[in-house]
Amino acid sequence: MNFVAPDISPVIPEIFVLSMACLILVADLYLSDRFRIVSFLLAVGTLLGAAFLTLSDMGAERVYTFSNMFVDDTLSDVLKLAIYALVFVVFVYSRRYTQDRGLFRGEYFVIGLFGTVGMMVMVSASHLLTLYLGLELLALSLYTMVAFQRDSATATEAAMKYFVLGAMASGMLLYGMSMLYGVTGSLEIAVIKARVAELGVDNLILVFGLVFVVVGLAFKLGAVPFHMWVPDVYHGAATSTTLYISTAPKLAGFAILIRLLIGGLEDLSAVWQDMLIILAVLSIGIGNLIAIAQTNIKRMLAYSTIAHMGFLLLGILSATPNGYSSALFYALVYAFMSLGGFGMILMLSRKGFEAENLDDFKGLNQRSPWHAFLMLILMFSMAGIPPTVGFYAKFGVIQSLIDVGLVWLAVVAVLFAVIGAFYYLRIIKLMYFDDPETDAPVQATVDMQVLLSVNAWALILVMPWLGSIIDLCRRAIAGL
Amino acid sequence: MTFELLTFFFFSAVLVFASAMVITIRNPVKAALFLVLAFFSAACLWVLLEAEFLGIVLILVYVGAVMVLFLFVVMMLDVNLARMREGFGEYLPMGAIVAILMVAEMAIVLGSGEFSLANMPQPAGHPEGYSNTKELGRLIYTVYVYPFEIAALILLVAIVAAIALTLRKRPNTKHQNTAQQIQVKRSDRVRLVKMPSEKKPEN
Amino acid sequence: MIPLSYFLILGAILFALSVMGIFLNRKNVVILLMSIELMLLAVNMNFIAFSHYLQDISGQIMVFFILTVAAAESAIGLAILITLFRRRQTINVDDLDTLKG
Amino acid sequence: MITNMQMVYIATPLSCLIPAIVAGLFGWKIGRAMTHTITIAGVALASLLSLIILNDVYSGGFFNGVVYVWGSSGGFPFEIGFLIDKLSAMMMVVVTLVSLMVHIYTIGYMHDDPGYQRFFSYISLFTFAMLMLVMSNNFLQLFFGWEAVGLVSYLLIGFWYDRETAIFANLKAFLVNRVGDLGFLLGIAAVFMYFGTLDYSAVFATAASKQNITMEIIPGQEWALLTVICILLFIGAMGKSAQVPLHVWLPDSMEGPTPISALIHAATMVTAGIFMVARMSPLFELSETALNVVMVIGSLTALLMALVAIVQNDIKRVVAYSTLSQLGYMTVALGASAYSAAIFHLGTHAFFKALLFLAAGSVIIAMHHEQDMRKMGGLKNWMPWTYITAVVGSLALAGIPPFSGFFSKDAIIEAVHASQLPAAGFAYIAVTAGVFITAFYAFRLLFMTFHGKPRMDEHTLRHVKESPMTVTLPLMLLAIPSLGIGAIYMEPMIFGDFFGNSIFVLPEHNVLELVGQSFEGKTGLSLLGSFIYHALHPGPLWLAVAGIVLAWFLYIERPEIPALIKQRLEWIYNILDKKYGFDEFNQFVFAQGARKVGNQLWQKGEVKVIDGFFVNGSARVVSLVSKVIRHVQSGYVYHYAFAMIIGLFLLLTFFLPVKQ
Repeated sequence: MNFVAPDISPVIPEIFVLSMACLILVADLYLSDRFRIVSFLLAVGTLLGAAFLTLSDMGAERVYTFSNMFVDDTLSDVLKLAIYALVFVVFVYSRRYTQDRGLFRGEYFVIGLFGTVGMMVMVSASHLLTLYLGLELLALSLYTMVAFQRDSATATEAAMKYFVLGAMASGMLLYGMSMLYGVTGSLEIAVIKARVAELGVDNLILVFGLVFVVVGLAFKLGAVPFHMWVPDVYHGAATSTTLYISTAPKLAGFAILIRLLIGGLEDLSAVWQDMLIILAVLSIGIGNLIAIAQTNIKRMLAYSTIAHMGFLLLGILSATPNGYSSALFYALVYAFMSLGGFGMILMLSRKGFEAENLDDFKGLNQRSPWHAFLMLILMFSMAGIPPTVGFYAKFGVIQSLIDVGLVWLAVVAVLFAVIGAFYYLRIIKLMYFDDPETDAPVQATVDMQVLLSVNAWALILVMPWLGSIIDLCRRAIAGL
Repeated sequence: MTFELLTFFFFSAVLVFASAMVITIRNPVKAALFLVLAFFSAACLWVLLEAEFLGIVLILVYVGAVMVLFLFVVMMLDVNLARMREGFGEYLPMGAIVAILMVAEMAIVLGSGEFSLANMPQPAGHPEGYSNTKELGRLIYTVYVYPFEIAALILLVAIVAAIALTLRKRPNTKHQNTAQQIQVKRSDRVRLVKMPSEKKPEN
Repeated sequence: MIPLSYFLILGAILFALSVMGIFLNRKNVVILLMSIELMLLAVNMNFIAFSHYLQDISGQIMVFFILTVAAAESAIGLAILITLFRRRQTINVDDLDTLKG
Repeated sequence: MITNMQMVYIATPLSCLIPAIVAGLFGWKIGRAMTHTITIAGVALASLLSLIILNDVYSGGFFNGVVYVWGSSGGFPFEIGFLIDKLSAMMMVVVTLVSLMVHIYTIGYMHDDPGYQRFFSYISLFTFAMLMLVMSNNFLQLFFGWEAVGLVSYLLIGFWYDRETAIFANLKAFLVNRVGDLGFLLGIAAVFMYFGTLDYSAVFATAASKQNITMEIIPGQEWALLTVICILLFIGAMGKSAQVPLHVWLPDSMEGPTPISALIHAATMVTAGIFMVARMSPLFELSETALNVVMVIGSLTALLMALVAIVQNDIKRVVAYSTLSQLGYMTVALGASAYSAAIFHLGTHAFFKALLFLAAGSVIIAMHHEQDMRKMGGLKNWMPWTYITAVVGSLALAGIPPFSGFFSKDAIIEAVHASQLPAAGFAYIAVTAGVFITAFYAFRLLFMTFHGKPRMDEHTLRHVKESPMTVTLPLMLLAIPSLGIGAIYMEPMIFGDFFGNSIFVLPEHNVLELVGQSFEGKTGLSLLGSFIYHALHPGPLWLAVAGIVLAWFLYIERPEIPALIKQRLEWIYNILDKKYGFDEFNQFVFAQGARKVGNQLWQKGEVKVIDGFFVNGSARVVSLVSKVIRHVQSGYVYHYAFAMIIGLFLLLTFFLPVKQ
């Protein structure tokens, strides 16, 4: 068997990010604290460069390389671009916060970029092995980032919990993968798909493996009952880390869900549809219900994330291309809403003060009407109130459910969304109708102010381009 | 009962016993040692499955490195053993029931005939001159070069993470800084003090 | 002649044991980490058995990588454990309950 | 191709939106004068364009189509479409004209308020949203406008957010409307489910074919699809148009600035529900059950709320309850299939009620923000313009010819009389009695405020003076339509074919035609003449006059009697004063009950503000559930692991045997 050197051109963005991360790792050793900003700028620049590389190579057709282990298609391009954008904003948002808390270290950006590489690998995985390795690369980076705040008791506790449960979930996912391998005799997703089509829904072992795979994926997304790490980790970690965890990795999780369930096991959709119904209903229900009782806003947003992930699953479980594209759209919208939401918490935090309780939002309108309004947009969008883009995301998902006749599910989803609106609106009430507990001015760096404003306003002003974004999602799904 | 089957049963019995001990024994050091035993018997089973290289790697890497790391940490943390297993018995019945149900369910599925000898016979051995190690090596450096690179990256993350998380500068440790000692100047250490010469006390 | 299902059932037993280890163990985080190792061992057992019976070496390659990842994972797990211990002076699972609700 | 008229259609809402945005974002920079100039110019332009559109529609213009497509999802287009027909054109004129008056009035009324620019921005934004609601050609956009007007209304009720009561009123309005909106949304969802489209024309075209479809909501109970849809949509209308029992928010909303009460809570937003039902006439016509429900709810509102108005002493609240009652009249008309009468009353009411509100506002300014009528009196000497216009408004409200209210209200009463629906008998009694009560409270207000001896304190008395021109001018301008439009437009709008195809009435429900025929046959006079002639016979008009006389007797001639009556009939007075105890009922049943259960778990504190009304009752149950189930998240990692294991185990057990 002769070996032909693989075509590395589709992998250039990954190589670039990785090399830059290593460069920062080394360069950072020689920087004193005063010049730490250089690491930051390099990290931010890396993401811009990667975006440029991905954009310049954005072709319509699908390219496989590395013996079919790596795939470059529209979905991967779209998700990668979104991931760069999210991580970029995450770095910018967390700059002042991390500086104030002694977390502004080279390793922080290096690990962040390694995690980004992990996400890129996941997004482009077309082989169980690369999928698993990408997942682990991301997961290990995340565990580290959570534990990064070494002097915080909650952060280390959160890291430990996240680690144990995460490793357990990986184990379950791997167990499922081993079953898929045993039945189909291959680790390559395309081959698995072909074999599954032959074997059909009746194969007991396939369904058996599928359960484990679904459980592993559900953990990564944070769907009930595999969600319990989410609130603790979101709450315990430094807000900058929470911001990272709650945004880009969800897109990567969505990507592997698509790659595995749709790319590989679409012929089993009759089975996983029912599983996802259970998970989605539980997630939307429990997420929204428990969120109401929260007083810590990071925890509240964690439960809201769980509910959002339920909605995402609703889109997928309709098992139609429309459903997948609405789920993709939902995932993108969610990531940017979450970015803004946690960004707002970062903005209100000061040195020695964490704005993580709901009460810290009291009277924000009097302290800074502009920021209160940004938060209002974000909350409206999360609650799914028109004319924000969050409404369209929910609408699209529900639409796809009705298309396949799952009307009762749509009704349940709407009902819980209404319940969920309560806790988002409570924040608005706190901001507009209560008196502030402090008169400390809201201060943030200019870059953050601008990005956050753009971030929030985009949820409304993106309307005219909504059609083309939804079209892009469609094309991404069609190009699978 | 063939010799192969006998070996299988022996090692799997050891493996299951050792694993059960890992999760039930009170002393974490002993738990680690039982884990070593479990890995060892697993390695033997792997050799039985003609995965010689991995069997050896399991012993070398796992027993040789990872478990040593575990033991090291257990010793270093100096954990209070007395409290280690309180309340274990309370949850055991519940745990055991779920575990048994789960094993039963999994066994029913896995033993349902799909993987019986009739369906998947044991393959004939490899031809003379076949080397498991060589085959793996060939593939890992060619077809699987992309995962190989990612694995390297994962190890790098582990290194960076372990250092970033555990390295600390203790402010009160007393260690020597040779460079500083060599660079020292006379003026840093010696101070000349002018004093009036002592006078004889007058009585 | 050993049927493939024997190996798989062995894997299932190991898997269940490790899961129970995580559930039953309430005092020592180190045991949790060991249980995770056991779980990966169960998975590896499956892969190698399949690889043998399918006469397809990719299963063994998978195991090779899983071992690598597991080593990295335990390194990070232990690093987190150490930071936790330094902060709290305990690695008792029961004490890790400040985050809840 | 965009035609000239299409440009006009697009320009009308935009001419409100753009100034609203400019005023909202840059108001602090461009100053007060500039802010009101641009917003008023925008609304004036919009009114002009609306008049052009009305003119165009009257000469046969019609438009139904998409003007802008945002995108589409799953073949379902997200688009902005306009449906311009006689109904929407008429609504546009009413909305923009009243809004224009309110804009001008605001210059004077809000003169000293720090939130001046913000206020102008809000009311322009409101006008925009209302126009979008009226002009939409599909349910989605209707819902948009519906929510948007609601949003602005909450913003405005809570405009003085430093007042505790304003916040309370705001939350109340918000939560009560959620109940209505839920019904509305479900109605829209049902439409979409069964019709597969949200486009009006497509839905209406196929409505008749769905007449026999039934659905099972509770197993075993078959309900006609259209009835379910109509009732759900009507629940939405009940919330927005404040029908019993979802009316509780409207009186409280008077906490907002008076121009808002005039614009939103009297003239336009609250009539959105009426408009919606009229718009949906092709659906409602097909469900007699729904029409009966509508009629019963409407007549209850009309009668009960009028009674409450009698005992109110706050000048704005009297007007507010009269609004509720008049909305009830419109709803009754809808139930009787007299859609055009409802819309006609909507139009006349918009003008005279805005007039009354603004007059009340004028009085309030003069009285230094005192709203209690018991501390007023004799103001007609100081405030002649306000007085005269208030008289016009009151006469219109009481339904005395030739003021506009007479024509519209009498048409409704006649329509109900002619209706064959089972509920019509009750409704007829209610609306007829309502006429008497309406006249009574309208003139009670007038007499207590403007006649009799001044009852205010010395200081206030010395400073009483007529309001500035910016306040009185809108009053005078509004007085003109209150006086005139009834007689001019009655014949074409109610009995003629003014609304053409935009309103659909089944022949067997066409009560207005019946009424019209009965008049034409009777005398040799014209229809209008015979309508007035008919009114001179014993009937509602005399009841109204009797009401006025009674008010005069009780409040001018023998002012000591009301106190006596109050003493003698204390229990009735109490019932009315407590507004039938709706608030107390809500408070007691939903809030107190839940409080007793949850007291242990419930910490006092922030929730206090939003306690106390019934929507919150369900919220409390949810919160309680939430408080309990959050304990599942115990914090122990082994519990988390156990949850995962159980999850895995159950999934395995569920899915394996089934597929075997």
